[in-house]
Amino acid sequence: MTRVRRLGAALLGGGTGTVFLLLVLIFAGILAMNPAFFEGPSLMAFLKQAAPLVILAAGQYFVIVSGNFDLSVGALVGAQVVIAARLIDGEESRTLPVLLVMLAFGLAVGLVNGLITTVLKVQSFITTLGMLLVLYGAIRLWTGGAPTGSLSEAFRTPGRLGIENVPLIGQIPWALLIMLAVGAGAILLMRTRFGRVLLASGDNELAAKLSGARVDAVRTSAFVLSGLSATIAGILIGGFAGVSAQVGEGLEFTVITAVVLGGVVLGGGRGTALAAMAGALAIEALFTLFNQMALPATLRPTVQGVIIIAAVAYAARQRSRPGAAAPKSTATATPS
Amino acid sequence: MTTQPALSMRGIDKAFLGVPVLSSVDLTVEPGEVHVLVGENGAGKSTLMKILAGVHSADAGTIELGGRAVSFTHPAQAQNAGVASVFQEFNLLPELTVAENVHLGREPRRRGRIDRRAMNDATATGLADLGVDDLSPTAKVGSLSVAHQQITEIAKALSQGADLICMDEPTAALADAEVALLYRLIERLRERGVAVLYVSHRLREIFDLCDRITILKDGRLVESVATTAITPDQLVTKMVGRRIEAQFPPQSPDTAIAEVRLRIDGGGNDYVDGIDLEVRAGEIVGLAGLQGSGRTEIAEAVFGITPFTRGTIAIDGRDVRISRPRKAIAAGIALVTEDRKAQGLALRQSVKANARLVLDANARVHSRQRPTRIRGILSSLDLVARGDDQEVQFLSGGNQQKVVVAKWLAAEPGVIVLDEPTRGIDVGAKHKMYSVIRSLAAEGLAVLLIASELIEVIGLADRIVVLHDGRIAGELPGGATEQEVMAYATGRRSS
Amino acid sequence: DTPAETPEADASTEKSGDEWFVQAEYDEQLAQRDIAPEGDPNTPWLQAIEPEWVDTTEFKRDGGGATVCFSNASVSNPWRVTGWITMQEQVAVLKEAGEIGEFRSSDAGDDDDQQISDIQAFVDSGECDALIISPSTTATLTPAVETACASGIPVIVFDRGVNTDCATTFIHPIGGYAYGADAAEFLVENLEPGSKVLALRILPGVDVLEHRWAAAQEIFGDSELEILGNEFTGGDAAEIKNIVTQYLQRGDVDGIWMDAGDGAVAAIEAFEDAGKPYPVMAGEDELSFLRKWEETGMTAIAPVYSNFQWRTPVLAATMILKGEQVPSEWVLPQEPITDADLADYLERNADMPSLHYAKFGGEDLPGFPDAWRDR
Amino acid sequence: MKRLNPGNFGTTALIYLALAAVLAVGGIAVAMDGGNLFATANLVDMLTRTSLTGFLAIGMTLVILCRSLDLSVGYVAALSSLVAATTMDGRAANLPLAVGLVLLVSGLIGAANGAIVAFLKVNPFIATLGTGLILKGYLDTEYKGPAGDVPAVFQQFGYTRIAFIPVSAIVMLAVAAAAIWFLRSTRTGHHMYAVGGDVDVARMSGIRTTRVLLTAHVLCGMCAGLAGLLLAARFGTGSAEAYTNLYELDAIAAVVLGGTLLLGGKGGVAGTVAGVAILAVLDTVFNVMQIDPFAKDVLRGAVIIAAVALYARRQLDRTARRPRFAALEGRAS
Ligand SMILES: Nc1ncnc2c1ncn2[C@@H]1O[C@H](COP(=O)(O)OP(=O)(O)OP(=O)(O)O)[C@@H](O)[C@H]1O
Ligand SMILES: Nc1ncnc2c1ncn2[C@@H]1O[C@H](COP(=O)(O)OP(=O)(O)OP(=O)(O)O)[C@@H](O)[C@H]1O
Ligand SMILES: [Mg+2]
Ligand SMILES: [Mg+2]
Repeated sequence: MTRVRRLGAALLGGGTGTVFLLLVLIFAGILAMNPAFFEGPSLMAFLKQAAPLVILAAGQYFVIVSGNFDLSVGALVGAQVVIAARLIDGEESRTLPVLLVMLAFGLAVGLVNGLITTVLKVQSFITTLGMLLVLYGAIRLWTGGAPTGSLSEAFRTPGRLGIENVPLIGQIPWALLIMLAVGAGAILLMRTRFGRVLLASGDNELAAKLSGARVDAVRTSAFVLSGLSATIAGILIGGFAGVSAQVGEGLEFTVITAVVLGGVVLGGGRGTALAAMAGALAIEALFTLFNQMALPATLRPTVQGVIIIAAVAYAARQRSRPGAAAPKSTATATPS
Repeated sequence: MTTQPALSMRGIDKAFLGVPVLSSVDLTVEPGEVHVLVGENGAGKSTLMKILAGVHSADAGTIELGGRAVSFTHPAQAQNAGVASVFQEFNLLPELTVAENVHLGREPRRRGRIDRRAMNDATATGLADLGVDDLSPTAKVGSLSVAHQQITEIAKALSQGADLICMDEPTAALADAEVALLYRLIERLRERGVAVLYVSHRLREIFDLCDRITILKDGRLVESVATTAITPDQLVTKMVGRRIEAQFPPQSPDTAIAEVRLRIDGGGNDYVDGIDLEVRAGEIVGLAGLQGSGRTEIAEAVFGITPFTRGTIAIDGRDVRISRPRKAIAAGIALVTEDRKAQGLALRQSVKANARLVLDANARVHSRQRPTRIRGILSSLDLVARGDDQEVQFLSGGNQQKVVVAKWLAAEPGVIVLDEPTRGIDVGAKHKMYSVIRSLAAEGLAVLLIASELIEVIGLADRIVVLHDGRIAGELPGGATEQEVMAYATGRRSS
Repeated sequence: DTPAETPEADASTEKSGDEWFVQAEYDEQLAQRDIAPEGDPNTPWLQAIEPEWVDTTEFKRDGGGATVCFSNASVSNPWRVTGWITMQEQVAVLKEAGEIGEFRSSDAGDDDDQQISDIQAFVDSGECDALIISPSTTATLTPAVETACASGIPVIVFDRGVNTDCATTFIHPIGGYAYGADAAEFLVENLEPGSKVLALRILPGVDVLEHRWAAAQEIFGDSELEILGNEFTGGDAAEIKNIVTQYLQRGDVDGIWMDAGDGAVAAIEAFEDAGKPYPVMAGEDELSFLRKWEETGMTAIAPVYSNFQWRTPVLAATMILKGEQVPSEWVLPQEPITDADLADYLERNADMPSLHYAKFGGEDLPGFPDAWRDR
Repeated sequence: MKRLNPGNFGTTALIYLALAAVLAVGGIAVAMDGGNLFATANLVDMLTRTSLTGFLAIGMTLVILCRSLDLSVGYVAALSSLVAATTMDGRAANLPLAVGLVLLVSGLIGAANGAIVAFLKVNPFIATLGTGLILKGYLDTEYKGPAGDVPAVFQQFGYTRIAFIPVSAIVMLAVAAAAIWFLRSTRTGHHMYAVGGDVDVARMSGIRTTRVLLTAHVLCGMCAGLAGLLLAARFGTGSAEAYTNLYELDAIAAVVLGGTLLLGGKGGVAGTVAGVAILAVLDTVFNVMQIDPFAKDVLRGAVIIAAVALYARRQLDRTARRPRFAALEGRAS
C-alpha cells in the first residue's frame, strides 16, 4: 500500500518522476495522432533512432551527476564519424581496427576533459567548450574541411541493421540492443561503489575527499565514460545515416536538456541514470509527436522550448514544495 | 505599567514534507528579557526562529511584535519590523569583507552610492562596542577563524538596531573569552530594553544568562518558566522526557590503556609546530586550547589534509607518511570533522549512502568490513531517521553527527580523531556521544578528542594536552580544573 | 540587370509567407536556362548569359603581381570546401603566370558581423588591388560592400549578392529559382498525378535556399502532386533519415525534393531500410548522391548550383586589373545532371571523395586530382 | 586610492597581464610573419571586433555574477536587430522610437528569463536555452531573412570612427564603465555578488534576491538589445540569421577569460572587457597571419582552456590559509 503510494509519488511527484509523466503524455499524444505508431515495426524504428541520444544521455548523466558538464559530446560524435569514414575508406577489413582507434580516441578525449577539469581546475563548461572548438577545428583541418572516405558495410551494421524477421516486430535493431545494454550498464554501474562515490563527489566534494574518495579520479572517469558513450553513439549515428559534414552538431545541448528533463540536477549529486535516459527518450518522442502533428517546422523550437521550461519548472516545484529552503551547507563542493 | 510584549507568537504550526515540526506553539518575550528556547535536536527551535525571521512562513498561527500583528514572507520584512537574527548555520559570504557582511542588504549610501567608508567606520564602532579589537572591518570573512566569523555574525545582527534579537546557538563556536564578551553585550542589550531570544544547548549558559526558559519537545510547547523557578536537572528531564544521570558516563571497567597506537614526534607545518603526542589504545586524549590555537590543524595534519612537513607520525609503532586522507584511512585513522555539513556529509544522499561512503571510497578498507554491518552500527548509535533511505539533510544535527560517526566506525579504525563531536547537539545526543566515545576507547581505539567546552575534555579525557599558539603549552591529567587548563591555554603558564 | 534589383531589396518590406517569391526574377531565371551562354562551352566558368560588358580601364594596373584579397563567408559545408580548393588552385595558376602576386583571404565562419570586419580590415590595410567577396548573407553585407567600393578598388561579388550595384561585377550561376524549378519540374514529369512528395530543406531564411523552395512551390502548385510536408534538416544525415523514416511509417512517399544534396543518400537509405521502392528523387551534384543514383538505378536528377563559379572571381579580378571588360552581372550557366550525363560525370570524378561536387570545373588545373582528393 | 572589489584586484591585474602577453606574443608572431600587429588598420580591426561581443559579455557578466547564465542573448540580439531595422524603416525620425522599442523588448525578454529562473526555479542553463528556442521558432516563422532598413545616420554607429577608435567601441566602453560603476556603487550591483556568492545567505540577510536576479537578467537582455542595435547599424538591416553565430558562447568565454567565476559571486566587468579584448586580439592576429579557419578554432579552444587554467592555479594559491609558522618552515627545509 505505502509502496504503491511511494511509487506514485516518485512518478508524479519528485523531480525525477516528472519525466515519466511527460513521457506518458507525449506517447498519449502520439497514440492519438497515429495509433499505428505503436505497432512493432514503427516502434522499433523509433527506438533505433532514439538509441544514440539515450546512450549519450547515459554518458552525460555520469558527468552531470558528478558536478560537471560535457559540452564536447556533439563535436566528439561528429569527429568519430569523420575519423571512421576517413580511416576505413570503404575497406571492410579495416572496420575492426578502426573501431579500436575510435574507442581509444573517445576515451582519450574524455580523459583529457577530465584531467583538465580536475587537475588544472578549469570549470568543465570551459574545458569542454574549448574541447568542442578544438575537435571541430582539428577534424576539419585533418580532412580539409569536409569529411572524406566512406564507411564499410560492417561498420554500418550496428546502427542500421538488426535481427530480421521477428514475428510481429519485424526487425529488432542492433541499436536497440546496444542501447539496452548500455542503459543496463549505466544503471548497474551506479549501484556499484564507483556509482555511489560518484554521487557523493557531486554532492559534497569535500566530504567525499575526506572520506577517502578519489574525487578527481571518479570525476575523470565520468568524462571518460561520456567519451565512451559518445563513441558508441557515433558508431550508431554513423551506421544509421552515413557520413555528413553536420553529424553531431548541437547534440550537446539536446542531450544536456534530456538529462535535466530527467530530473538530474545540474551541479551534481542528484538524479538517476534511468530517468536521464528517459529524458532522452522523451525528447525523441517529442520530435516524433511534432512530426505526427505536422507542426510547421519553424515553430517546433518554440513549442520545444515551452515544454522544456514547463517540465523543468514543474519538477522544480515538486521538489521544492515541501520545505522551502533545504538546509544549506557551506560546502566548497561546487559544480564546475 | 502595561507594556506590550516584545514578541508574542500564538498557535504556530509548521510542517515540512507533510511532517509536522511545530504544533500550536506559543511564545511570549518581554522587552529587556533574555528568553531561551531549549529542547532536543529537532525539537523545532531553529524552525520557530526562522519563522520569526521571515525565512519560513508558518502554516498557521499569529505573530505580534510590540502588539502589532505581522506576517513575514521575506527576511527583509522581519528586519524592517525590528527583528534581527543570528542563524544556526553561518550566514556570511566569504568573498566579502567583515564590514560588507555586517551591512549586507542595508549598505549605507551617500548620494545614491554605497558609502564604503561609512560602512567600515560603523563596523569598527560596532566591533569596539562588542569589545573586539583584533578584527578589521576590511578583512575578508573567508580568511577568518570560526570564532571571528561568529563575531561577525553577531555584529551583523546587532548593527540593525533591532528591538528583538534572535540568536541560534551563538556560542557553539566560541571559546570562553568570546563567550564572556557576548554575555556582557547581552547584559547591555537587556539594559537598553532590547528583547533577546536565545537558543542554546549549554546548560550553564542558560542559567547564567537567561530570565525565562521555553521548553520545546517534538515541536510542542512543554512549558515556559522563569529561570529561577527550575533547576538544571528538572530542565533536562523536561527536555528529554527522562532523567539523564551523571553528566559523563563512567569509564567501562574493561577499558585497558595499552600500547601506543598514535605517536607524533616533532610534528609541525605552517600552522603548528613542535607537536609531540602519544595516544594509546583505550586512551582518550583531550586537546584543549583557545580558538585558533591549532587544535583542528593537528587533526588535519594527522589526517593528511594539511600534512606535517616536519616530524614523524607512527601508527602502532610503524612510521607512516600521511600525505592525504586516503593514506590516513589506509593507516587506520578516522576523523570526525568539526563542520559536519561542509566536511562530513553528502547532504542530498541517503543515510545509508553516507554511512557506507568510507567503505565505498576505500577499496582496502572495504575488504575488511561488510557493508551489512552498517545497519547494526547505526542502530547501536540510536539513530533516529525515517529509514536509511532518508536524505541526511533532513535529519537533526545530532542524528547527522551519528551518521558521520557511523561512517567511520564502519571502517574499523585504530585511531579516531573527534573534532568538536558535540557541537550543536542536544543534551540527550551529547550524552549518547559521550558513551560512544567511552565505548570506542573500551574497544581499544586510540581517541583524540577536541572540544571547545572545556568541561567535556576534562570529563572525558584520560590526559589533556593544552595548546597555545600552535604549540603544546602543557599536559594535564584527566580531571584537571578549568583554571589549570586555561592557564596553559592563555599562555600564562607553560611547561 | 544589376544586383541592386535582386529580389531581396524589396523583399524586406514584404511580410507575407511567399516573401521570397518574385515573379519577375522567377520568370527570368527560368528563361535563362534556355539561353545559350556566350563563350567557350569547355570553360563554363568563363561563359556568361546575356552579359552586359562594362569598361574597367579605370582599374587597369600595370606590371601584374597584384595583391588580390578575398573575404570568404566560410568553408562550413562541402560545397564551399570544394569551391575553395578550386579557387586556390586557380590562384596558384595565376600566381605562376605572375598575374597575382599575393592572395590574401579571410574566413568569417558564417558570421555576418565578422565578415563586415574582415572586409573593413582589407579596405583599411590599403594593400588590396582587388577585393573578392563571397557574402555570407545577402542584405546584411551591403553597407560593408559599399564602403569597399568607395575605397576605389574593384570589388567582385560572387555566389550570393548584395543590395548594391557598386561592385564591378557580380558573378553567380543562374540562381535558386532555376535550381528549385529543375528539381520540381522533374518530379512533376516523372510522377503520376496524385503522387506524394516530401520536401527536405536545410535551413529557413537563407535566400539562395528559399528561392529554390519558392520556385518549387510555384511549380508544385500548378501540378497534381501532393506535398506531404517540408521539413528542415540542418543537412544532418541522421536527421534526414529520421524524418523520412517517420514519413514512410505513415504512408508512401513517391518523390523527394531537396533544396540541397546534403544527406540525399540518407534519405534514399530510409527507403531501403523501410523496404519501400525508391522514390523519384531530386538531389544535387554531390558525388555521394550520384554514385548512389547509379548504383540503384533510380529515377533521379541532380540540379546544380555551379560549383565552378569559384574559379570565375579570381579570373575576373585579373581581367579587371588588366582593364579588360567583364559582365556587370556575370550569369554563369547552371545545368542539372540528368540520367544522360550521369555516367560521364561519375567517370570524370572517379577519384574524388564522396562529398565532392561533380561540376567543380577544375579538371584542367594542374593540381588535379590531388588537391581535391588528398585535401 | 580606491579599493577594488574584494579580492578582485589580483585577478583583474592578472587578466590585463594576460592581455598584454597575448598582444606581445601576437605582435611578435605577426612581425615574424612580416606584418605589424600595431598598424592602425589592425588596431581598428581589434577594436571593432570588441564591440559586439563586448555588449553581450557585459550583460553576461551580470547574470554570471548572480550565478545565473543567459544562453538566449544571441537570439535576443537577432530579434533586436530586426525590431530596430523594421521600426526605423529607413527614417531617421524613427530612431528614438526604435532604440526605445529595442530596449523594451530585449529588457522584457530578460525579465522573462529572470522570472523563469527566479520564480519557477528552472536552472538558468535550461531556462535560457528554452527561451532561446522559443525565440528561434518565432524568428524562423516570422522573419524569413533580413528585414527592415536602417537609415544612414544610424549606420554611423557601426562604421564611424573617432580618430582610429570605432564609435561602437567607445559606446561599449561607456556601457562597461557604467556597469563597473553599477556593480561597485549601487546596492543592487553589490547585491549581485551576494546573490552569486550564496543565495540563501543573501536572502536571509534581507536581500530581495529575486529582484536582484531579475535586474541582472533585464540588464543582460538590454545589453543584448544594444548588441542587436549594433548589428542593425552594421548590417543596414535586421537579420534573424545572426543567431546562428553562437554569440552567447563567445560572450561566456569572454566573461570567464575575464576572470569571473562561472559559479558566481566573484569577478567583474573590468576583467570581462579584457577577456573580450583577448578574443579580439586573437581574431585579428589569426586574420593577419592568414591562419587556416579551422586552425583558428583549435587555437581559440586551446587558448581559452590555457588561460582559465592559469587563473585557476592562481586562485588556488590565494585560498590557502595564512601560515603561522611559514618562516620556520623556510628554515627547516
Ligand atoms: N527545510 C526543511 N525541510 C525538511 N525538514 C526540515 C527542514 N528544516 C528542518 N527540518 C526538520 O524539522 C525538524 C526541526 O528542525 P529544527 O532545525 O527546527 O530543530 P532544532 O530544534 O533547531 O534542532 P537543533 O538543536 O539540532 O538545531 C527536524 O526534524 C528537521 O529535520
Ligand atoms: N595567530 C594566528 N595567525 C594566523 N592564523 C590564525 C591565527 N589564529 C588563528 N588563525 C586561523 O584561524 C583559523 C581557526 O584556527 P583553528 O582551526 O586552528 O582553531 P582551533 O584551535 O582548531 O579551534 P576550533 O577548532 O575551535 O575552531 C585557522 O584557519 C587558523 O589558520
Ligand atoms: Mg537548530
Ligand atoms: Mg577547530
